[in-house]
Amino acid sequence: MARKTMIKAINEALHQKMNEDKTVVVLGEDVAIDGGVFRATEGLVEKFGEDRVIDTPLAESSIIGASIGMAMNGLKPVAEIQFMGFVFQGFDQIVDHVARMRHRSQGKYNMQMVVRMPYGAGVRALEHHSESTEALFAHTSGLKVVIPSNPVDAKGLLISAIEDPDPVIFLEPKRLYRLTKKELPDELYRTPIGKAEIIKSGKDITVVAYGAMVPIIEEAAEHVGKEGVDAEVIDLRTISPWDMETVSRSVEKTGRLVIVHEAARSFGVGAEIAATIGERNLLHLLAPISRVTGYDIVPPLAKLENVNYPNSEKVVRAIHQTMEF
Amino acid sequence: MARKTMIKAINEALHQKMNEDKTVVVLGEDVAIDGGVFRATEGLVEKFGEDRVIDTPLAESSIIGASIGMAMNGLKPVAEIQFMGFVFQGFDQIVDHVARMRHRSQGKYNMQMVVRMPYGAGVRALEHHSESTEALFAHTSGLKVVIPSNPVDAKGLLISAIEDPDPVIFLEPKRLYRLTKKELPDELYRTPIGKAEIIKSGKDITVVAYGAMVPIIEEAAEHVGKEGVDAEVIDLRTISPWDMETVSRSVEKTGRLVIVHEAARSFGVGAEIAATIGERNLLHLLAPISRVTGYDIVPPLAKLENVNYPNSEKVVRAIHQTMEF
Amino acid sequence: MKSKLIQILDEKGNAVEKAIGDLTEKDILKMYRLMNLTRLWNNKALSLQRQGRMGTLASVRGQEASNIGMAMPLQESDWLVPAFREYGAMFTRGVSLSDQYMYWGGDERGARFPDNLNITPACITIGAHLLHAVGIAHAAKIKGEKIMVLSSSGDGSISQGDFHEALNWAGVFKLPVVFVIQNNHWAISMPVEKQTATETLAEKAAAYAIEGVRVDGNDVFAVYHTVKKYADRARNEHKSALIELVTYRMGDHTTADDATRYRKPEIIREWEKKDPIERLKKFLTTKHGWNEDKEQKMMAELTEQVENAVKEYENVDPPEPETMFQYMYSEMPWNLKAQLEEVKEFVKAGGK
Amino acid sequence: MKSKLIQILDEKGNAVEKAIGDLTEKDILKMYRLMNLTRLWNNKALSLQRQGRMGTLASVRGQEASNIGMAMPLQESDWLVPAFREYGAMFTRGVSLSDQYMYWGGDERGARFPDNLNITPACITIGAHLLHAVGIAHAAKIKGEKIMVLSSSGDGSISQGDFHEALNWAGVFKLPVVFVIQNNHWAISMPVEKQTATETLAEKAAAYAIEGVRVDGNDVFAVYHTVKKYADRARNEHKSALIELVTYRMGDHTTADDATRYRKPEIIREWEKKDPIERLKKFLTTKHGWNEDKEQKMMAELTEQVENAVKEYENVDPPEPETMFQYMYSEMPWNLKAQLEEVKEFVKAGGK
Ligand SMILES: Cc1ncc(C[n+]2csc(CCOP(=O)(O)OP(=O)(O)O)c2C)c(N)n1
Ligand SMILES: Cc1ncc(C[n+]2csc(CCOP(=O)(O)OP(=O)(O)O)c2C)c(N)n1
Ligand SMILES: [Mg+2]
Ligand SMILES: [Mg+2]
Repeated sequence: MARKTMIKAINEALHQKMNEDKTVVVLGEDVAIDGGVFRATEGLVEKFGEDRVIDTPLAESSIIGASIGMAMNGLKPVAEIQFMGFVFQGFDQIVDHVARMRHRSQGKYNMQMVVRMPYGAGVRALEHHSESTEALFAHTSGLKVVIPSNPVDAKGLLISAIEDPDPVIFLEPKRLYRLTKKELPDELYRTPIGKAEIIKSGKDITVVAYGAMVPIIEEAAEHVGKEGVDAEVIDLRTISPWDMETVSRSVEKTGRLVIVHEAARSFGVGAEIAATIGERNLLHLLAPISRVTGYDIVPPLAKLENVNYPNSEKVVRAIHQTMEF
Repeated sequence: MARKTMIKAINEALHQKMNEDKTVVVLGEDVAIDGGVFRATEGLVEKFGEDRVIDTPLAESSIIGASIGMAMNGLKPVAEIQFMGFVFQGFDQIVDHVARMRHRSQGKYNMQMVVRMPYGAGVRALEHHSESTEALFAHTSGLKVVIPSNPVDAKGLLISAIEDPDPVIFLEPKRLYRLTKKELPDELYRTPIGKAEIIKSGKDITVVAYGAMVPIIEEAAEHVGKEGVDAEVIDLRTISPWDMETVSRSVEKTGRLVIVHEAARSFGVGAEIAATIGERNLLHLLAPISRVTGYDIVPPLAKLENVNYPNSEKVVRAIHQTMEF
Repeated sequence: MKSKLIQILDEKGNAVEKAIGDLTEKDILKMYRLMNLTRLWNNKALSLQRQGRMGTLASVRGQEASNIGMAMPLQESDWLVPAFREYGAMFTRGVSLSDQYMYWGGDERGARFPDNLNITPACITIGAHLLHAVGIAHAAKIKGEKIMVLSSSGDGSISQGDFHEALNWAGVFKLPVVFVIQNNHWAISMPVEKQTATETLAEKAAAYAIEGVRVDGNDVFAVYHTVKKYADRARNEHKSALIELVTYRMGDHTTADDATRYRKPEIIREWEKKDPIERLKKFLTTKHGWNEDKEQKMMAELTEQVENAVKEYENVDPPEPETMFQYMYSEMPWNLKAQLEEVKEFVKAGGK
Repeated sequence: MKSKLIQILDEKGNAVEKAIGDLTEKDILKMYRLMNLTRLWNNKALSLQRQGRMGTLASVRGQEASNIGMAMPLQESDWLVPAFREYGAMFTRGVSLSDQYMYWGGDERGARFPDNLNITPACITIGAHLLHAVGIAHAAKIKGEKIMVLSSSGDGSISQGDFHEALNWAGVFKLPVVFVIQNNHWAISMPVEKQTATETLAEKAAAYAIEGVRVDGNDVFAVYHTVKKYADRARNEHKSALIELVTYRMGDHTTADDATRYRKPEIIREWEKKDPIERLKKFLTTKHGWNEDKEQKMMAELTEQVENAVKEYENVDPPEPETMFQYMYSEMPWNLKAQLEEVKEFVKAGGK
């Protein structure tokens, strides 16, 4: 046990799973000799060789497409897409094939594979390096979509994802890769997919987020806590299938809900949560469900990045408005 | 003026716009000599020649990508994707370039182009021929997404789409292509993008749909009308930007809302409508907002197609449940 | 740069004896049976379709030699990765006639192939499956399996980015995959000349530093031997190849298409002279004592097989709504469970 | 199949006189200035980046001859369709130094090029813009414009499906587009040998029935003349071509990269000997009386230009939040208007 960053936790999960299971392979652009542009795959090629840690041509459709074939032929590929902004070159392979092969073959071919990619803004990078399009995957039936918010979950969820017989889109909040360290258990452990975590229980208002937004809602909850508002803070961890039960039970108690994501608001993940909770919990609601999100725009370059990005101040404002409704 | 089908209306819109504006070109697989697999582009190549009506190689990324270049260099391309299920090969070009070129060039390059594609089930076809993934386009900032439900709108909306300086994803409900005929004005006319149509006003409940689901909600409204339930029936016509005002005003009046689409439910278009109306109209709501949709599955082949497909009976049931809440 | 066309059995049924190689009479008769079976299955499906008893069908007529010739050289542990116009190849490897009727009849259950058959389900999105073939071969290489993978796609597929990426990947990693292109001259209404500016499709192999060859796709001997040669090489030496089978789509693109809109019917008469079954029949007649008696007997047997398959297809219970849900995930998540309940309740309440 | 390398100016600064052709002393001096300007701009950007005054930067050092040589032959009505490591080419065509600082500094306003410049914005998604180039050329053909389009991309781009589709489309429709590949040997940590199995990139042209050539990309004369030849041909005869410029990425991939992780620093010393600027300087010294005085005077001028651009960049007011919204559509839809209001209110209420 030692304090480690999220990127280290991800790296450790890959090391441990590859060590334990010879059918796990890692592939992607710059994942081998370079160890990944964020170092998620550092040290793997030295340990497991070029056969199992594969530097690929610059071609996302191939990375996903070849992973499909590998999964059909008994391997468990963990593919890396360098940045979420580049996944669309391989989108057909994901939505038309990864998500469907099990159904298409009527159960004959599992798609036991993971597609990892860093998502989100906050690193002041070039265009296509700040995307947050998780809603597109969440809407695609046949996929699971997992987004950790801290090193401990990142390791446990990635291990679960690799072991999951179904395909998992594993979105890593690059902003958090090195932001904080957490005590990380040394052993190989699992964090369940599909289960949210109640980070802090509270009775006045429910605040839900995932990935990079979790530290932000924690901060906001702390802030309003000082004002006497007792917020329940939930980290979804999986957005498809999302843990509706946990959110719904929380809203039954609090009667108020704020959802936070950095992705564009319209037709985003927050909409589904709001719609479902509205359906199930209408009579519990003491105020409209509020969404704090990125705007319906292209994620801006560095100079305006922060203006688009939800922060704890914006969340606090939404909490105030919801409490005062 | 004569009674014409939707496919004829689309064909007429293309003929008239190409005739009026020499910069309009049509391109896609089988659009020229074959006149399109649904005959949407019939007669165009004979009239406007192979330069302006272009049979392309079998490559969706090219069709969209080349259209982008054409738009940059002063043409107004109307690209056809043969079926919505095949658009993902060109998805990067759409979300990363069509939707962004205007912003990326800070207003220098408009993307005045239309991407037409038939969507939806109901024709008992092969895999990938029944898709309804409009939510993915709606979530993509920078695009407009238009879906007509009848021949008259189809013609007017397509003409507006071609004239719109911004890129329009034009989704055609293939199930309705030949299902009914409507009196079609002969002249070139426009139907505004972004405006819903109240097909039938009513005071008890609002029922919203678009495209192929519109006849179904009309049927359902008629059915419940006989039972004394006065439904307001709204055809969205554009789903991005959708006409929030019209829906919201309607719900202010009726206090009840049922949304119908054939796409998968989770993270679908219905979620955004429900979320936004819940936000704006919470205190008007007399019952939870209900969604009647396709399930979160791969659109089934012919034998089970109808089980997945919303029909008026399912809508009637949802209306009953909402009225009885 | 025009690659020459490999041919063994000409249009008149004459064969270059030596080139027939290790094919025994039994093998040849097997080919002949399978080609006829495929055509009978196909004709029956077309007529069922016209009667509304079958879904949209992509006819394989004219491509029987390509289909059977590419599948026969494969060993059991090899893989076949087809597009959708390969049911002749599927039958050759053991897919049942009735399953294919089910599939084309709109019943997903027909797409479940027996566990022991290394055949991937039909891939409708053009070109995408070439990458799956590559991945299967890549896994085989990693695992040290001595197998090869054969992908089949149409002339239209060569325009897709995935075609390029697949061949590039196979070239880079030296994978045991053979890419077969059934160049049937058409991609719906697009003649192959409009698909690309090169004279042949085989010559595209050069861009990936793999071998490319062009074969008379209506000559089952040439298809068989060429595929066998490159399949063996792939299996033994991990070398990839591109094989262009020059054949012809004798029917409409599918039953939803009307080819008279874009091609002259005369051309069909030209290609009828090159019919793959006719030529093999002539060869068998001249060289192996085939005669009308044997022909009729065989045809009666095959017809019965096909009729039995139709019966099976038409007598199977319709699929339960569950089947729409159950294969989406290994275990249904809550939303699917809830939706399946919705369906069941709806049906229970008399809903349709 | 190895295409031979076209060279005019060798590493020692000796040129095949005849091959210099119509390039005047003035032209050559212009090239030399632009190459130096590009390097100075680049070095300054790198140092700003280290000081936190600039965003992630993709250094162009080593590729100045490729950049300037490909842009000079273009006529005003021609188009340049770059990836992101082409600011030397952009400067050559008239993009301002300060705009490029703004762009790489994270200010979108720097991506607005003057209306009269036919240059598309930087394309970060590898390979995608090759199709835009094709579309621009296709439009030109339809409209009967006598222009050509030059796309530039890296060696990594050849693996993408879009590369294939773009060249195939250009071949089929006979479009006036020249595809330039800056083969700088690296795609981040991937050496070009791992990107494809062919020996050269130029030879891939064969798969599209267009011409492919390979040029010393550090030889500005060879780059200029080859691009000019094919640009003229494209403009006049609507013929497409693939030009591989063999050069070297002397720096890290970007300032976020550390190339010592995957390549030996020694190789840099090898390539320093082939430096494009050094060789042109030697040539100018020997043949055109260039000397240290002139050099210093020029460098002082160029440095001042660069310093002024930095000042401009650093003194510009930060972009208003409006700019995030205003270019998404020609007219803001209600949701954007509402969200912009949200931002304004938030800022007004003291929010950060
Ligand atoms: C990606 C994609 N785009 C479009 C289609 C529609 N479509 C179905 S078959 C076909 C033509 C295929 O031609 P070819 O590859 O030559 O195969 P063939 O039909 O001749 O067997 C087209 C365009 C598709 N299935 N997939
Ligand atoms: C589609 C896509 N995938 C991945 C990336 C990430 N990426 C940025 S640059 C680069 C390497 C590009 O190499 P090359 O094409 O040779 O251009 P160079 O950087 O050498 O100029 C990669 C992988 C990207 N920009 N686009
Ligand atoms: Mg074909
Ligand atoms: Mg490079």
